Formats: sequence, C-alpha cells, structure tokens
Amino acid sequence: MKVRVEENRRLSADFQRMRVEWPGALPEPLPGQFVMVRTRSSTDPLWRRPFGVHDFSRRGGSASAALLYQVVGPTTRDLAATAAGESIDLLGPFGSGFDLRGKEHWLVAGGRGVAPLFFLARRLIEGVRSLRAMIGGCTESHVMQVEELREIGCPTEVATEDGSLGRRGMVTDLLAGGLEGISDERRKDIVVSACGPEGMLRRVSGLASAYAVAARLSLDTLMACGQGYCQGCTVKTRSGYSLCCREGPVFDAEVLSW
Amino acid sequence: MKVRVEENRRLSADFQRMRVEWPGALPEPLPGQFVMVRTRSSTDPLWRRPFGVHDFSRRGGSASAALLYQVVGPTTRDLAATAAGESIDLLGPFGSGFDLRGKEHWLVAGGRGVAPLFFLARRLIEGVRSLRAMIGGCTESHVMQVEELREIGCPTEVATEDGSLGRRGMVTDLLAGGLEGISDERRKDIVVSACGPEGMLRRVSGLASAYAVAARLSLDTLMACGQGYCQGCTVKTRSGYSLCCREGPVFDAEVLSW
Amino acid sequence: MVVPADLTARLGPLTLPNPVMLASGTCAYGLEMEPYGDLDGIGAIVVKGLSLERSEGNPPPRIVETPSGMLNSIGLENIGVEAFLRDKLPLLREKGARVIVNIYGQTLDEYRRLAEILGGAEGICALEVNISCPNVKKGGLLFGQDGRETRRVVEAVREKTARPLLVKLTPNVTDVGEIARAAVDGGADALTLINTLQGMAVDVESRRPALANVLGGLSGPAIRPVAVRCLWQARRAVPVPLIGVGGIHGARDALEFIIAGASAVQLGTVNFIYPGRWREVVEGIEGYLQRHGMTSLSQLVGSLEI
Amino acid sequence: MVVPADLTARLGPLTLPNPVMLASGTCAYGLEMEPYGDLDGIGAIVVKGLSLERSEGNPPPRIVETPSGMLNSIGLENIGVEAFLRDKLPLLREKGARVIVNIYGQTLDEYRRLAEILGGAEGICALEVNISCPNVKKGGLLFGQDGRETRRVVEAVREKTARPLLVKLTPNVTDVGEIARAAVDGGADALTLINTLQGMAVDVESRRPALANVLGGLSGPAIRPVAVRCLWQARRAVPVPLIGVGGIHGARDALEFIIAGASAVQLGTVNFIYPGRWREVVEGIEGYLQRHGMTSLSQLVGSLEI
Ligand SMILES: Cc1cc2nc3c(=O)[nH]c(=O)nc-3n(C[C@H](O)[C@H](O)[C@H](O)COP(=O)(O)OP(=O)(O)OC[C@H]3O[C@@H](n4cnc5c(N)ncnc54)[C@H](O)[C@@H]3O)c2cc1C
Ligand SMILES: Cc1cc2nc3c(=O)[nH]c(=O)nc-3n(C[C@H](O)[C@H](O)[C@H](O)COP(=O)(O)OP(=O)(O)OC[C@H]3O[C@@H](n4cnc5c(N)ncnc54)[C@H](O)[C@@H]3O)c2cc1C
Ligand SMILES: Cc1cc2nc3c(=O)[nH]c(=O)nc-3n(C[C@H](O)[C@H](O)[C@H](O)COP(=O)(O)O)c2cc1C
Ligand SMILES: Cc1cc2nc3c(=O)[nH]c(=O)nc-3n(C[C@H](O)[C@H](O)[C@H](O)COP(=O)(O)O)c2cc1C
Ligand code: FES
Ligand code: FES
Repeated sequence: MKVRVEENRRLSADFQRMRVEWPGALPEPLPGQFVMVRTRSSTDPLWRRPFGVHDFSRRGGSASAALLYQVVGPTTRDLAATAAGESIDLLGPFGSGFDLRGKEHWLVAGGRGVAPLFFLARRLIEGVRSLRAMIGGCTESHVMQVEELREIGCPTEVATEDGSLGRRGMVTDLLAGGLEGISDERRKDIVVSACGPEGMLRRVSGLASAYAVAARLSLDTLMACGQGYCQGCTVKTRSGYSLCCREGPVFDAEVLSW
Repeated sequence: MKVRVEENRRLSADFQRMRVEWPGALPEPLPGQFVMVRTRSSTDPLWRRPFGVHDFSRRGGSASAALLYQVVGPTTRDLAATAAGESIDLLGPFGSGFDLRGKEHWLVAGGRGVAPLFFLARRLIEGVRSLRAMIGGCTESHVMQVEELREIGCPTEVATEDGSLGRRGMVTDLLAGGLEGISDERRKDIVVSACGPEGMLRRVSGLASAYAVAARLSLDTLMACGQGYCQGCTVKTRSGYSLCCREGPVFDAEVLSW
Repeated sequence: MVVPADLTARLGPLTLPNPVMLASGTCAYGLEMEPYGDLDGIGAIVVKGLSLERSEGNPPPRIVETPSGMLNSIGLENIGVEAFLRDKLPLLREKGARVIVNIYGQTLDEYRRLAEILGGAEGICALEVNISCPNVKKGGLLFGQDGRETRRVVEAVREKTARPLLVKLTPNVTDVGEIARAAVDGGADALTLINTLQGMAVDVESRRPALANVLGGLSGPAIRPVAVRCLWQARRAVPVPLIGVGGIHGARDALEFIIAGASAVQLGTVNFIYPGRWREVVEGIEGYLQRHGMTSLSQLVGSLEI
Repeated sequence: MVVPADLTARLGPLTLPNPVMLASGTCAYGLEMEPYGDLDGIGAIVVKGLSLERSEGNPPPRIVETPSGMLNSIGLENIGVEAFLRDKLPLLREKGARVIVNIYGQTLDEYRRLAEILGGAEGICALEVNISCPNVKKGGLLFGQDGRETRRVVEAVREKTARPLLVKLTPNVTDVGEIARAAVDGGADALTLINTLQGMAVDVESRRPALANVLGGLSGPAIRPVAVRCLWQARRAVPVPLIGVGGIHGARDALEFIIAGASAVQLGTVNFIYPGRWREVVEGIEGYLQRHGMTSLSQLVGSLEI
C-alpha cells in the first residue's frame, strides 16, 4: 500500500525520522508492532524491510505514524532520500505489541532500538503508568530521542560506550544499577521492555532473571514476509519454534530458549 | 567511473537532457559514440545502459558532455531523478563514430535518435560541411532539439505521425521527398546519417539504396558490456557477424544484411 | 467494446476459473491471505506441504536474501494432515477457496497414507505431490531426482486416490524431461514445475553457513529463466497439462510460462512481498488476451513460435 | 602496522600471485581489459573458449537481461586456436598476463588435438577444459552431464599434455559430486565450478524466445547461491583444489566461495558492468585477511564451520 510521506528529517549522521500518513484502511498500530516497507520496484533487494512503529497520532479525521530508522543499506538509504510528498510502499501493522499492563515500566533501548520504545512510552504515559527509560548507543550520534522522551514526561538516562553522552558504558549497566538499588518488593512490580542488538537483549534477559523482574524483548530476525506466510523468522522458545513476525517480535524473556 | 551531473533538465513529458562533467582521463568522444551508464549499485537491473553522446564541449581546462534520454525504464527514471551535483556511473566513450567526410550531410532522426545526431550536426558545422536535418516522432513531445539544431545553423524539417508538429507523416517521407527532388549527380555527394527505431532505419536503408546515396545507420541492440567483452550485441552483416558496440553502433547501410 | 476473455484453466480432470494459483509454502494455509482479497478469486490455493504428523521444521536461521531471490530451509514445517483437515479446511471451504493439498512423505508408505486420508476428505480439488523430499532409503538424494523413484511415488499415490493428481518436479536434475515422463507414467494428471533450486550462502563474517541447515532452496525472480526452461523441456517430453512456477513477480512473467506451455501458474515468493499480487496477475493476463484479440486462455497456452 | 597478507593461490601444479581470475567468455581475449588495469595484476586471465577452427557463434539475439542475471547463447564464437596463438598470445605475454586457455570440442578427437596444439605453445599457464558443450554423439546432452563422458574427455586431454589441467563443470546435473569425481579420475588437477545454468526467456509481445537459440546460459548474481552450493558439494566429493565462479560481484561474494572451499575465484558477468572490479576484489580479500588476523589466503580456504 502506497502511503504519502509527510515529513522526513535527519536526526544525526545516520539516523532519520519519517512521518507518513496512516490510511484509514489500516488498523491502528500498537506499540511494538511493525510495518513492512519497500522503496523500489526492482527485485534487488527482494524483501520488504521491517520497521517498528515509532509514534502514532490522530489529528481530525486523519492519522499519521512515525518511523525512526538507521541508514544501513539500500532500503534505509532510499528512505533517507525520500522527500515529503513522495510515497513509500508499506504493509502492516504486524506482530504482537509490548505489554501495557504492570505498575512500573522500565524501557531499555540500544541504538535504533529506541524506535518502538518511544511509542510505548507515549502510550504508557497516556495510561498514567510510572515509567523510566534507559537509552544507550556506541556513541552520541546513535542515541536518539532523549529530549523527546523527557518532553513527553519520561525520565530518561543515557549511556554511551565511548562516554560521549551520558554515562560511559553499556545501557545494561544502567539497568543493572537500577535493579540493584531497589527492593525485592518493588522489583515484582517492574516490567522491563527492551529493544536493541541481540547481545544487549541477552544481557537484559540475564539481569531480568537474576533480579526476578519481568522482561519483554523485541527481537530482530530476518523476515521475508512479516506476516506468517514464509515461516522463516523462527525463534526458539522453551515450547518449540515461534514466528517472530506473528507471535513476536516482542517475547517474554522467560519463554526464549537462548 | 563516477561523473558529476552539472545540469539535468526536463524537455518534455518523457525526454530529459543531462550535462555531466567529462573527466580528463576519458578520451574525447566522437559523434556516434556512446557511453555505458549505471545509476544503482543493486543488481537489478544488472546491465549498464548505452546512451549516445548528445553534445560535447570544453570550457577552459574542463569538458562536459550532454546526454539526451527518453524515460522508459529504471535507468532512465533514475537519471531523471538525479539532481545537479550528484553523480552517475559512466564508462566510455565506446564504438565507432559517424562519417564526417562527404560533401553534403543529411541527418535523419526518429524520436530519441536525435541524441547522437545533434552532436554530429555540431561537428559538421564546425567542419563547415553542408547539412540539413529531418526530425520525426509520433507526436510533438517526442520531437526534440529542433530549435537547438536551427540555432547552431542546421536547417531542420520536422514530421510527426499525428501531425502535431511539422509535416504529418514519417520522417522517412521527408527523406524520400528530398531525395526525389534532386539530381542523380547531387545524390552522389550525399551522406545520410540516421538514428531511430529499427523500422525507420530499414526504410532509410531502402531509400538510400533506391536512390543510390550513402547511408550510415546507428543501430540499437541489447548490450551487456558495450565494449567487446560479451559478444552479445551481434549484428548480421554481409560478411558475417559484427559487434554493434565495437564495429558499430554506426554501420554502412550497405553492409547490413537485413 | 472489450469482450471479456475466458480465463478458464484446464488441467486435465481439474478446471479452475482462472490460471493463477498460490504456490505451496508461500501462503501458509491460505486463510492468512484474506486481508488481500477474497479467497474465491484465486484460481486455487496450494497449501503448505503436509506430512502425516506435525513437523517442527529446521532450526533457525531458515531464510536469507540473495540477489533477486532468497534461500529457505524451512524444512517443511507443518501442522500435520489431521490438524489441517480439522482446523483449516472447513474455514477455507466456507470462504469458497479452491484448495489443492501439497503432500510429502519420507517413504512410499507415508505418501500412500496421505493419499488415503486426503482422498476421503471433502472440499479438496486436487493433490499436489511434492517429490523434492529426501528419500530416506537413498541417502541425500530426493525422490524427484530419480526417474524410477518418481514413478513409484506417483503410482503409490495414484493407487489410493481418484482425485486430480499434480506432481511437482525439482529442477535439480540432469534431465527434467525424463522425470516428467516418469511422473506421467506413474499416473500424474498434470505437472507443476518447478520447486526450488538447491543453493547455499555463507555468512562471511562468522564463516558459517547462512542457513542452519547449510543447504536451502532458491526461489524468486532469480530462478525464473531456469523455471521457464524446465517448463518448456517438460512440454516437449509429455502431453499432460503443465503448471508453471518460479520467480513470477507480475503478469508479464506469468505470460512467459503460459506462452511456453503452462496451462496455469503459481505465485510463490512474490506473496511475501506483494501478497495481493495474484489479482493483478489475473487482470494482466486478461488484459493481454484482449489486447491481442484472443477470446480464451487456451489460445495462448503454448503459443510460443520457435 | 598491518602485515601484508600472502595472497598466493595454490592450484596443484599451478601457483598464482593472487586468487582472482577473469572467467572465460567474459573478457574476450584479455587484451580488451587493459584500460582497466595492468593485466599482470590479475591472478590469471581465462580467455574465451577456443575451438580448433574459428566459430561464428549463434545468430542474434544472443543475450537478454533477467533479474540479477543474464542469459547468453553466444554459441562459443571464437577466432580459433591458431589465430589465438598467432595474434593474441604474444601480446598477452608481452603484458605479463598469466593466461589460461579454455578449450572445447565437439568430439574427443577435437579435445585431443586442442590439447596437443596448446601443449606445445609457450606462455600458457594452464588449460581449462570446458565440458559444457553438446556431445555430438549423444544428441542434446553435454559431455559434462555424464560422468563417463566427462572422464573420457579429461583423459583424452590429459594424455596429450602435461600442463596444469582445470576442468570446468556444469551445474545442470543431478549430482555435481559424481561429475567432479569423474573429472578427477580422468586426471584433472583442479576443478572450476560453475559454468552457466541452463535457462530460457520469452518475449511476451512477439511470443518468441528472447534468444534466437531458444535456450541459453544464466549467469550473474542470480546464480551465486547455486554456484556456492556446487562448489561445496564438489569439495566434499574430491580432494583437488577448486575454483569458484558464478555471480561474484564483489569481494564479499568471492569470500563466500573461498570460505566454502575455493582456492581461487573467477569473475564473469561482473566484468561487463565493472570491468576493473578484479582489483577491488583482490584488495577486499587482502583486507579481510588482515582484519581477521590471517597471514595467508590458505588459512581462509575452506574455513567454513558447519
Ligand atoms: C521487527 C523489526 C523491527 C525493526 N525496526 C526497526 C526500526 O524501527 N528502525 C530501524 O532502523 N531498523 C529496524 N529494524 C531493522 C531493519 O529492518 C534492518 O536494518 C533492515 O534490514 C534495513 O534494511 P536496508 O535495506 O536498509 O539494509 P540491509 O541491506 O537489509 O542491511 C542491514 C544491515 O544488515 C547487514 N546485512 C545485510 N545482509 C546481511 C547478511 N546476509 N548477513 C549479515 N549481515 C547482513 C548489512 O551489512 C547492514 O548492516 C527492525 C527489524 C525488525 C525485525
Ligand atoms: C548505442 C546506443 C545508444 C543509445 N542512445 C540513447 C540515447 O542517447 N538516448 C536514449 O534515450 N536512449 C538511447 N539508447 C536506448 C537506451 O539504451 C535504452 O532505452 C535503455 O534500455 C533504457 O534503459 P532503462 O533502464 O531506462 O529502460 P529498460 O528497462 O532498459 O527498458 C527500455 C525499454 O525496453 C523495453 N524492454 C525492456 N526489457 C525488454 C525485453 N526483455 N523485451 C522487450 N522490451 C523490453 C521496456 O519496456 C522499455 O520500453 C541507446 C541504445 C544504444 C544501443
Ligand atoms: C519459504 C518457502 C517454502 C516452501 N515450501 C514448499 C512446500 O512446502 N512444498 C512445495 O512443494 N514447495 C514449497 N516451496 C516452493 C514453492 O512452492 C515454489 O515452487 C518455489 O518457491 C518457486 O516459486 P517462486 O520463485 O515463485 O517462489 C516453498 C518455497 C518457499 C520460498
Ligand atoms: C557471455 C558469456 C560467455 C561465456 N563464454 C564461456 C566460454 O567460452 N567458456 C566457458 O567455459 N564459459 C563461458 N562462460 C561462462 C563463464 O565463464 C562463467 O562460468 C559463468 O558466466 C558464471 O559466472 P558469472 O556469474 O560470474 O558470469 C560465458 C559466460 C558469459 C556470460
Ligand atoms: S517473516 Fe515470514 S513468517 Fe515471519
Ligand atoms: S555489448 Fe558486449 S560485446 Fe557488444
């Protein structure tokens, strides 16, 4: 489905944010869901690419969604070169969302992983949940949307591996510090929602199980279809294989068999 | 080789003209030669595409070439979307040129076939040859560079199939009329140089042989390499196969075995 | 006035209102395609390959993108034939879908039992026998890579069912014509060509195979020239109707197969990218017939001039 | 400090300073590539397949573009072995090019005579036997589609020359390993995999084959997964060095083959699009070795972890 680009803004050397119209024919997206995007009609690259919904808003009768993307290959390069008024080809929204229930939410993002978590933060604030965010990246230019998170009222800490912004270190160090400093009682009320590179998610998972907090991880697998047709995006869970695009991309850390 | 686009101008609904820098490392092109162009790094479309050199000029130490192209597929669509300051990937110049010798030159173009003939006209005028041009197309928006030809001093007649510009009919009707109206003696001095769709070139060839004038035709074959590596662009001649990209694209009408 | 063209696809005992099917393994159990158009508009839906028992399939990673194609080693994951009949088929029938069931076994006996079970089920318009499966008795070789084994599988299924029988051939053979003849000798009503080409990719950074299974099946536009060639070779080898599949991305591609001799086509990998594409292909074929003054699909089938 | 890596490619009796060759039929007689870099920087140049007599090749159209690939039916047009030795080889030697001559015959005797003629010529570093040619005695089948015929061709050539002998295999077979074994049994020093995949395309507007010859060979990135698979299958079947070819577009692709077991690679179709690409591939392989702390190419060859 062709959707019109309303805005496309460069945020740093390799990150951009795009706002697109959200046609009435599409269901309203939930935080954690994603869309499948295609920028060319040629057959290389062949597949659509998944992008988490970064934000969503309605104004009057019309709606728009935002995507936050890191420019890494042909599709994201094409996206970066798309001007407002042009269109992109998008299907969705697909997949399961993050968990909006729970007393206290900790959002943990690595690099472009902040994309779906910003939308989650917005919905959690609308639902008047208690929340905080921890955003990490290798360097300053990979840490996105910190001000925007604070603006919508989400307390946000930052870590970079090179120390160029916030605390020097991994975002999971922030998480470890946070979990360490609180009581067992309070930990029961916490839901960690995380998105980022696999190594980071594994550490989040490890911390969550060590401190006995719930964790929901948004996984990144290769996806040919994004909607359950190809059975290619399999994730190993304790009860067998699951499709990342349909049962995920958000999984309980507990069910994953890593 | 990456070359910088200096100007890219829309001429009609589906024609554009692009000026690119011509690096000093490349030999100076001759009228009738072509370049092989690529606009993407993905592998579909796979091949470069050939484009005749439409014009060439030097200013001071630098040189630039013009391409005139009809937007028909992915490469020409990409070309049309390339802004001044961006680059395209170009190899060349390849192939044989038109014949600059001869007393009187008649240039016959169908549609985008005017591309190499304009450059030929410029060189012929520089060489103070007597010349005239006949430009045809199915409709007005496919007849390009008529004013420019007249400006550089080339008398130019026009025919369109729908009569929207110039005489109604085929450009080969103009050629037939011209050849009909002159003496056998004068015909000996004439070289017809033609570029256009195959049907038109066949008619030019037929007229040339009927009126015993010399004709040089620029052929359009599929080309994978444009420079003699693949042996894919074969043209049947009376003495066997020839490579369009190396022995052509310009052939004596006589030697072709159609 | 444009006369509507007759798009009926004739596949021996099987007749479909139009020649555009969805290929096995690329549309799950068909129901998943509903958001992109009413299922009864599709020529036929070939559901994911079914085995006797539910199968988990191969470990991940199972897919990788390649130039204009993809490799998959799904490993024929499926819910099993009984679950299909119980949970999926009734819904498909309700929607008016024409259902073709793709089956695979690891022994002749498994093929036989599948044919028996499905032979009795209502609302299935044909069986498609996938013989691109490892022949347990013959090491790495597939049933479909050997003429005799091919014939034996098809005979085994044929004995157990009177339903229209399609046999789907692998391109990974020296002589497609030979396998085609064997399948027809075994009792196939029509042949489907082709299944995926065997391929492999390496992740150069980790120096591991890109697929956990090492080898996978190549599909998508990259393989279309091979698929058209196989179809044409089969056409010269056997007199039965053929179904073309492999790299069809749009109507133009479907027409290549039809002109080369296919009575119908299947869309596979394209469903992942443009899930509603089947409709455009149907319309594109109809438009082509009208533009070329033909009144029925059968005039176009095999019209290639050599 | 970055230590320069040893890029020497070891192919049995043949040693090359780097593993990047140009594939037969994609660089004419090599000389045509000079504008894009000194010929002595190329690992080796495999010239256009030569036959005893000059051959005109097939009628046009001979090529057509396909998704991430192309079909060709050049028909092995070439100037003949004598003209090559007289007109091309001296110039190639002058430029310091390492020349491998690709040969094909239509009978065993033609192969023998080619080997004799070339066996005596100076300045050829190896022969590459193309067995993807129609076997005149066996109808449509190619020599390379049959194990026994493969062995006979290789033996015939082997008898007549002591030069390093490469044998180039076709992927259009059921079992690449079997043909690889036959070629090695016949006396091959190394194997080149793969030649083109057989394919076909239809021009839907004219309803004619896109190639005058109807069938053609598919090459380019589209076939890379098939080529890597064949290379890997050959590696498991035979102990001789292997040369990988098929769809290499850049260094990353070359590394796929090397990691899967290729001691060298050949660039084919990419020469049409990026004629100087061989240099970037050489540099890319060297950079990879350095980045991964390897000091020589041989550490990388066949390093795939399954
Ligand atoms: C559910 C989900 C949601 C996502 N949401 C977002 C989002 O909101 N924002 C965002 O920026 N990204 C997101 N991604 C990731 C995004 O889909 C990928 O980065 C996408 O591949 C980019 O496409 P591309 O064509 O630009 O680059 P690609 O060509 O796909 O390359 C992407 C990266 O992968 C590497 N790569 C490519 N092919 C291979 C291979 N065969 N083996 C190893 N590495 C390879 C490349 O080197 C490159 O670094 C999401 C992914 C998933 C699964
Ligand atoms: C020597 C030479 C010089 C040329 N000079 C010029 C020039 O100066 N200006 C200019 O505009 N053009 C020129 N051309 C033609 C130009 O190279 C082609 O139009 C080129 O293919 C355009 O590339 P594309 O990617 O935009 O479109 P393509 O995808 O290549 O498509 C071009 C056209 O061909 C059709 N087509 C594509 N594939 C097939 C197929 N398999 N079978 C049948 N039809 C098909 C398409 O429908 C489309 O109409 C020249 C050609 C040659 C050989
Ligand atoms: C992910 C995937 C799964 C497949 N599963 C099956 C299957 O279960 N049974 C079968 O006969 N073919 C299966 N195929 C093969 C397709 O039906 C089809 O023959 C092949 O992909 C070529 O067509 P395409 O290029 O249009 O995809 C599968 C293909 C893909 C890509
Ligand atoms: C136009 C063309 C001509 C070819 N001619 C020959 C040949 O004469 N002998 C040969 O052994 N292979 C020939 N080949 C095959 C290539 O050498 C190579 O094996 C094949 O194209 C796969 O590699 P690629 O995908 O990199 O092109 C030819 C390929 C092409 C595209
Ligand atoms: S991406 Fe195809 S099933 Fe998940
Ligand atoms: S286009 Fe390759 S030889 Fe002419």
